[in-house]
Amino acid sequence: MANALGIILFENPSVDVAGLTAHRPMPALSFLGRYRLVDFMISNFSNSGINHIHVHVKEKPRPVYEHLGTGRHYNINSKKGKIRVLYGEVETLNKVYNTDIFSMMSNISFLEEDKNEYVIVSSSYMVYTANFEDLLHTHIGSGADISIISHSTDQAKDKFLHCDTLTLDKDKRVTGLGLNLGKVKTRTISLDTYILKKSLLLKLIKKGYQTSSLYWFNNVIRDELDHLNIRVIPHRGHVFAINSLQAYHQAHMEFLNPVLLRDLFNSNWPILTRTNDSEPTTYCDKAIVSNSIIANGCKISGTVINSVLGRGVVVEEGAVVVNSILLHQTTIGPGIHVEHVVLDKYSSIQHVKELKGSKVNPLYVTKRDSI
Amino acid sequence: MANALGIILFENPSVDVAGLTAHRPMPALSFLGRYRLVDFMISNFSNSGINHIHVHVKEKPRPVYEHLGTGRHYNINSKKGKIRVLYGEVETLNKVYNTDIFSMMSNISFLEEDKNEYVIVSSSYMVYTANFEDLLHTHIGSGADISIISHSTDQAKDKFLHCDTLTLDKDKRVTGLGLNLGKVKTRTISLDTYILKKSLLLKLIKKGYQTSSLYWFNNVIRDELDHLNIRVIPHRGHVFAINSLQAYHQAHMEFLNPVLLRDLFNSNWPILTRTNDSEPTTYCDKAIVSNSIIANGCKISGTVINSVLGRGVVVEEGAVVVNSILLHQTTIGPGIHVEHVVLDKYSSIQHVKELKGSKVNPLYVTKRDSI
Amino acid sequence: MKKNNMVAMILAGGRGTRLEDLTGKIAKPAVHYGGKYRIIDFPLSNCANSGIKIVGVLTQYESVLLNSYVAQDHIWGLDTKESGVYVLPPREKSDGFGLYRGTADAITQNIDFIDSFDPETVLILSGDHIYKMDYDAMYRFHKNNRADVSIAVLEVTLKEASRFGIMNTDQHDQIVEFEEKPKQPKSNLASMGVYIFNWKLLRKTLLDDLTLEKSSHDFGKDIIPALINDGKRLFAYRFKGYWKDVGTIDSLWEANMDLLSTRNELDLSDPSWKIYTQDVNAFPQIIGESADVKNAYVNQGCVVLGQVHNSVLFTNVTIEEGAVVKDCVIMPEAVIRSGAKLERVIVGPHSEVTPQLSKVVKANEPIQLIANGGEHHG
Amino acid sequence: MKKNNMVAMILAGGRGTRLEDLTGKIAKPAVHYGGKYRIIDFPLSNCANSGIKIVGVLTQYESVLLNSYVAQDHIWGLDTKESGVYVLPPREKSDGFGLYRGTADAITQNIDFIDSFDPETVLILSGDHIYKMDYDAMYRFHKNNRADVSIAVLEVTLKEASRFGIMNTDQHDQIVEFEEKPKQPKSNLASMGVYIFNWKLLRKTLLDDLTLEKSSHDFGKDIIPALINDGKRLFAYRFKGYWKDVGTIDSLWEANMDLLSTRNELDLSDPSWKIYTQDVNAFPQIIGESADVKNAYVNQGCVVLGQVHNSVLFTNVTIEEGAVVKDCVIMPEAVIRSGAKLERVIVGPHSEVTPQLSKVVKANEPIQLIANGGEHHG
Repeated sequence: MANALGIILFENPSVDVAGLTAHRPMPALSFLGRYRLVDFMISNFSNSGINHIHVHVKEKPRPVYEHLGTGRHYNINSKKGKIRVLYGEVETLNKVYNTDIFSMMSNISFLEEDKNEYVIVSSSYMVYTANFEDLLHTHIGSGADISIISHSTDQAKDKFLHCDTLTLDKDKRVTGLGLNLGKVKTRTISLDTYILKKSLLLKLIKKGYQTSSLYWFNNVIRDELDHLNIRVIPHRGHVFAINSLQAYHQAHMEFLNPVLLRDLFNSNWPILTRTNDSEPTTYCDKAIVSNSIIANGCKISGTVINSVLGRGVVVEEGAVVVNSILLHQTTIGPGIHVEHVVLDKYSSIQHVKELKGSKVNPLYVTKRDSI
Repeated sequence: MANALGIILFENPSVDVAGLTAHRPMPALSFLGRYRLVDFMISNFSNSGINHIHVHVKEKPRPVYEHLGTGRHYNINSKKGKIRVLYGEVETLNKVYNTDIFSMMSNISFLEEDKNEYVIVSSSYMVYTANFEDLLHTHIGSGADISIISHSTDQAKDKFLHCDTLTLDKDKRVTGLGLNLGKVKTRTISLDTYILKKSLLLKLIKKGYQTSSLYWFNNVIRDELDHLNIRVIPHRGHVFAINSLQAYHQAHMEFLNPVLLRDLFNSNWPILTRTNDSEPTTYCDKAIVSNSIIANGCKISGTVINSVLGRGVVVEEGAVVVNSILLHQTTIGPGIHVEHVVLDKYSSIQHVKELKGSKVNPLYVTKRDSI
Repeated sequence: MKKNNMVAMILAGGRGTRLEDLTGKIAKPAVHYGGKYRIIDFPLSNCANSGIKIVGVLTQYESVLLNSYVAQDHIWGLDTKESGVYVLPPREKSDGFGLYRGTADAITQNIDFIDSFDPETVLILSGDHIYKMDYDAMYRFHKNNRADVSIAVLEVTLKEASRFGIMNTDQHDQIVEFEEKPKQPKSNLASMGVYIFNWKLLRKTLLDDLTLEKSSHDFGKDIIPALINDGKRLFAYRFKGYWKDVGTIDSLWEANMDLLSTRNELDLSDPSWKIYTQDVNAFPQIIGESADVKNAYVNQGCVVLGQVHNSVLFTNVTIEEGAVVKDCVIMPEAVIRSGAKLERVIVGPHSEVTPQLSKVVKANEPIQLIANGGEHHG
Repeated sequence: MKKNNMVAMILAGGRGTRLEDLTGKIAKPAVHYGGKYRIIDFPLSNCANSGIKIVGVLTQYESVLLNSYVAQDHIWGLDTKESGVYVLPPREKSDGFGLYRGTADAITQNIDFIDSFDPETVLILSGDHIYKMDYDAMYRFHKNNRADVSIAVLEVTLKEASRFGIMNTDQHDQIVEFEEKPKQPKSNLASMGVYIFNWKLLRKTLLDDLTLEKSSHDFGKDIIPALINDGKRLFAYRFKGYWKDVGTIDSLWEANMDLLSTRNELDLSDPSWKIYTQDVNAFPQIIGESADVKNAYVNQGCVVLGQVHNSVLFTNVTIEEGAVVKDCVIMPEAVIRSGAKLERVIVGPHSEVTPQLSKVVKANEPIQLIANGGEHHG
């Protein structure tokens, strides 16, 4: 068991997955047909033996509460551990003041009462797998005050746009914190994941809150670069930053690579989620399905290529679905052709014959829409 | 199994239990040491075979979510039934617009999707026990469009202040809806509990929402008195309207009557709540306890008379507690005398020697206070 | 304790020897069915959906897996404060260990268990039938008829009737005679082995039966005829819908194939009557570029790279590129290797089918079983 | 399946015959203790608090109540996706029904169960000891010593030592000799019956032991000595704190009285190591106007109108006005009627004590039991 509290902060305002995050908070966002984004970080925590978790929610907490429940499905012993959803103990005058620092500050007693020596501060929009028990050991061994989990990429022009970038000195100490504007190919990206002592986190929250009521946690970190020993721990493996509709669509398309899938869905590192008790998926006589990820409860009579289908999706005869993401309980009517489309829950395409977005601009259809 | 959805609306702004409701929403308010107010209505629903329940929360939903959990402890089968906490799907511009009608309106899809034919609309601040399966049969048999559960009292000068009063014609049809200002002794009080068809509720919500964005559900009912057949079903048994600090204190003091206790804690009608796994209570050598209700986990070395103690309360040697309500994890230091006091959670009296309120004005000590 | 309307007792002690190696290590009610379920999920989900709170499961043979499976009562939401699934294997008594000597004896040996809930009625079920049924509706039927016993019946053809226990009824569906597998059936109402008894009456009848030396302690053979003879009010409750007893490899295969039929009567997609089952770790199903999946029922965790026609694939099955699967039932965690060809075969859990194990069964021959894996916990 | 570090197996088959009528209908680990608990809550809560996920409970005698109690794994939070409490009574085998012939045999008969979780280590516990212990700390001790076996030991007086299995150790606490109830003890380290074994080694040792005709298949008598003889690395893990074996009416009474002591070592109020137990419906305790409660440990649901001194009252006990209870242990749902007087008595669950049943036991006489109620489910 790792001696750490896991914290999942909400994302800062630069993260915006179009209509998807207007209908629900980021942790509850559907991903890969049967998951929600938060499943990945909570599975990381649970599989690492961390059973005390704080999930901060900016708005609309209901779907997060309902999805997380008692934590039973995440292997969190509900008597000994606890997933706590923290939301709105104190009201802000204006949304702009609802920063992650403010949220931690207004729930500070839960942090103070926690018995763990360390905290892992993370975010739900960064999707990756990591053993935090190992990372915690690395952190303790390094002597750093704070470790930031980092990811080196040479695709920074296309990916991780608007994510924090890190400048390092020779000793892997962080000397600068910037923003990836897509101008340089090679970057060290911050995974918005920090390992530190709880006592230090408490100090930083209070300091940040006093400094400015508009401060976010990464602002506080930047202020401390000269004062504290802040280092990186490089992360190996795939990382997806789901901070825009394009990134959301792109991540799904990348997952259609079988090698990547095998890497991520490793039976020793289960991605845990809540079951919906859906029946298996039915492929009809005329179904043509290729290179796709499909959740349970679907009925497929048409063609599905390079796509991801959520629970209970119906693709009727003659319909063609290509390079698209259909969230749960959506329907594609007979003969309809959709391409590069993201369909939000319960929406139904029955009347337009063709609906096409592009790789750079996937088309988003809103929740419960009928077109 | 009753064919009804149970709805618990939040209380209107006239209900205010001093500091107690500033720290938590009404459903999560501690009651009788080990309960929270909402336990009574949810137990009524569950014991009546109602396993689909909507609980509307005005603000600070966390304690309600955490207390209700999956509903396991209320005997709600989590696969077949569901307790849904409904909160803030749509934001209001101003708190004053956050009426019960607005809350139902912004969560209308959950209501529309529910399969039950009837609804029972209730509130958590009205404490009573009732078999809603029987009341539903009575409602159906009466041919009324809406039944309001009512309570006749001849103590309306002291009790049920600011509650809705009902004027009836000879046939028990409701002809008027007023407010108990304590001027008349005998009154028929509305228990803020309505039985009607779901289809009618949907119509009334939409109508009320269109009429005024400041309308509450009882405003809508009042408007319909002439148009619909609205009747009362009298409730037999004890009723407590917890709508002020005085009423809260008074209800606790009345519960110290053994006859009333036996009536309410009937083993065929369990009041269900979440366990906290506290150890039993320890009475020390010098303890003097009389006519009191005590939760588990207390340590009593002093004197406790006519009082209600929540979980984990400590009464040290020489302390005297009279006519008081000590919420959980509070401490009364050695030699200290408190009388007619309501102590909120985690507060501690260590320095003042004496703390006295009165029956009409009980003294409230705020959460985590130390005096 | 609060009175429960009805306690359900599921007879789940069948050895299911005709299911061959599939039940070598597990009891029949735990056998996999329908892509993700086990057979006993059906009576248990029916109980949950019917509002029943207390379920006793009477197990007998090599049943560690079955016992620990049904003990996870949260699967069916039966883990509330006052509900539960209770596993009831035969107990050590002061006079040594007992076995259940018949369906009725299994209940007799657990009279103390049932008494402790003080129920008005007891529902007796079988653990190895596939069907969706509202026992609460049957309970209301029972009450409305002021019945002593209600027996769920299925209308079968007169030809089939000789394979069942047959209820002969009057015009009000009151049972006047019971015949076990009659050669000349007088009615087409076959007992489904689903009974509601008034507990006081059943209790007395069971204790009386215990003293009868010649009794086989069986509901159909002994208890029901005795109650009819005693002039009790027994009623036949007509059930409409899909019902299947899966006692053989062929019927297990057929029951799975029924799910692929366009007139799939069982309809597992109805959100108001879900069948609940263990939530096994699995990613969504992955259909590869080379896959050809048609007329198939596929569960999560499957990776399909080969050809799958007219088949049911259970959790975490892998069909490698170049494998051909037709008219098959492939149970959880099985792997069909590249080059293997299967037709009209059931592949057992955790089995591996290499090209050498290819098996193509002709249409008029009995379904074959390949089982070279084992069953696991959890 | 993901590897679990350690599977716990609780030996809970004790008949507890010395507990007289208290165990007439229930197994010893299910006996009530401490106002609201059952004895087996202690090892189970310790497991939950130590992060153990899989617990097997080996039951034997008349254990329906025990079986159904521990099967409610949510009580200890052990109902997560990959955790569970598995009830393991003796099973019907192809060669008929078995019984557990000894502590080691109980494990041997469940090798298949343990194997299915593929654990690295197995923790063996007893179901009838009262103590709080962090098995995860013991596991770290086991790993740090690169031990094959670790045995938790208690430091007792040399006088007491002859009642225990005694570990003779070297200066590093490695065990060099084991003596069962030695007349001349060489050490004061008594085995608590808590073992961590590397599973591969234990598995082999158990299978070897099975073939030994003279073996009693017992951990203390057979397995541990054999491993020492084989030169394996066995270490004694020193436990500090409260530990009690409640095998007799007197020791059960004493253990309850320990909770009233000012130096109550067990400390059930520690929020970081709670003992979890079934959540029974009960209102808060009510202390009436006429009550006199001093030096008492009282659980919810009690109604006290009489005198209660130096006693432990369990859930839903009623002490009527005018009743006098001193130095007593009153188990759940018992009623002490007006005018009854009790001293140094244990009153069993659901019992009713009228004035006629008054019993005052002198200080030097053994504690007496009044049990005229029964045990119930749920």
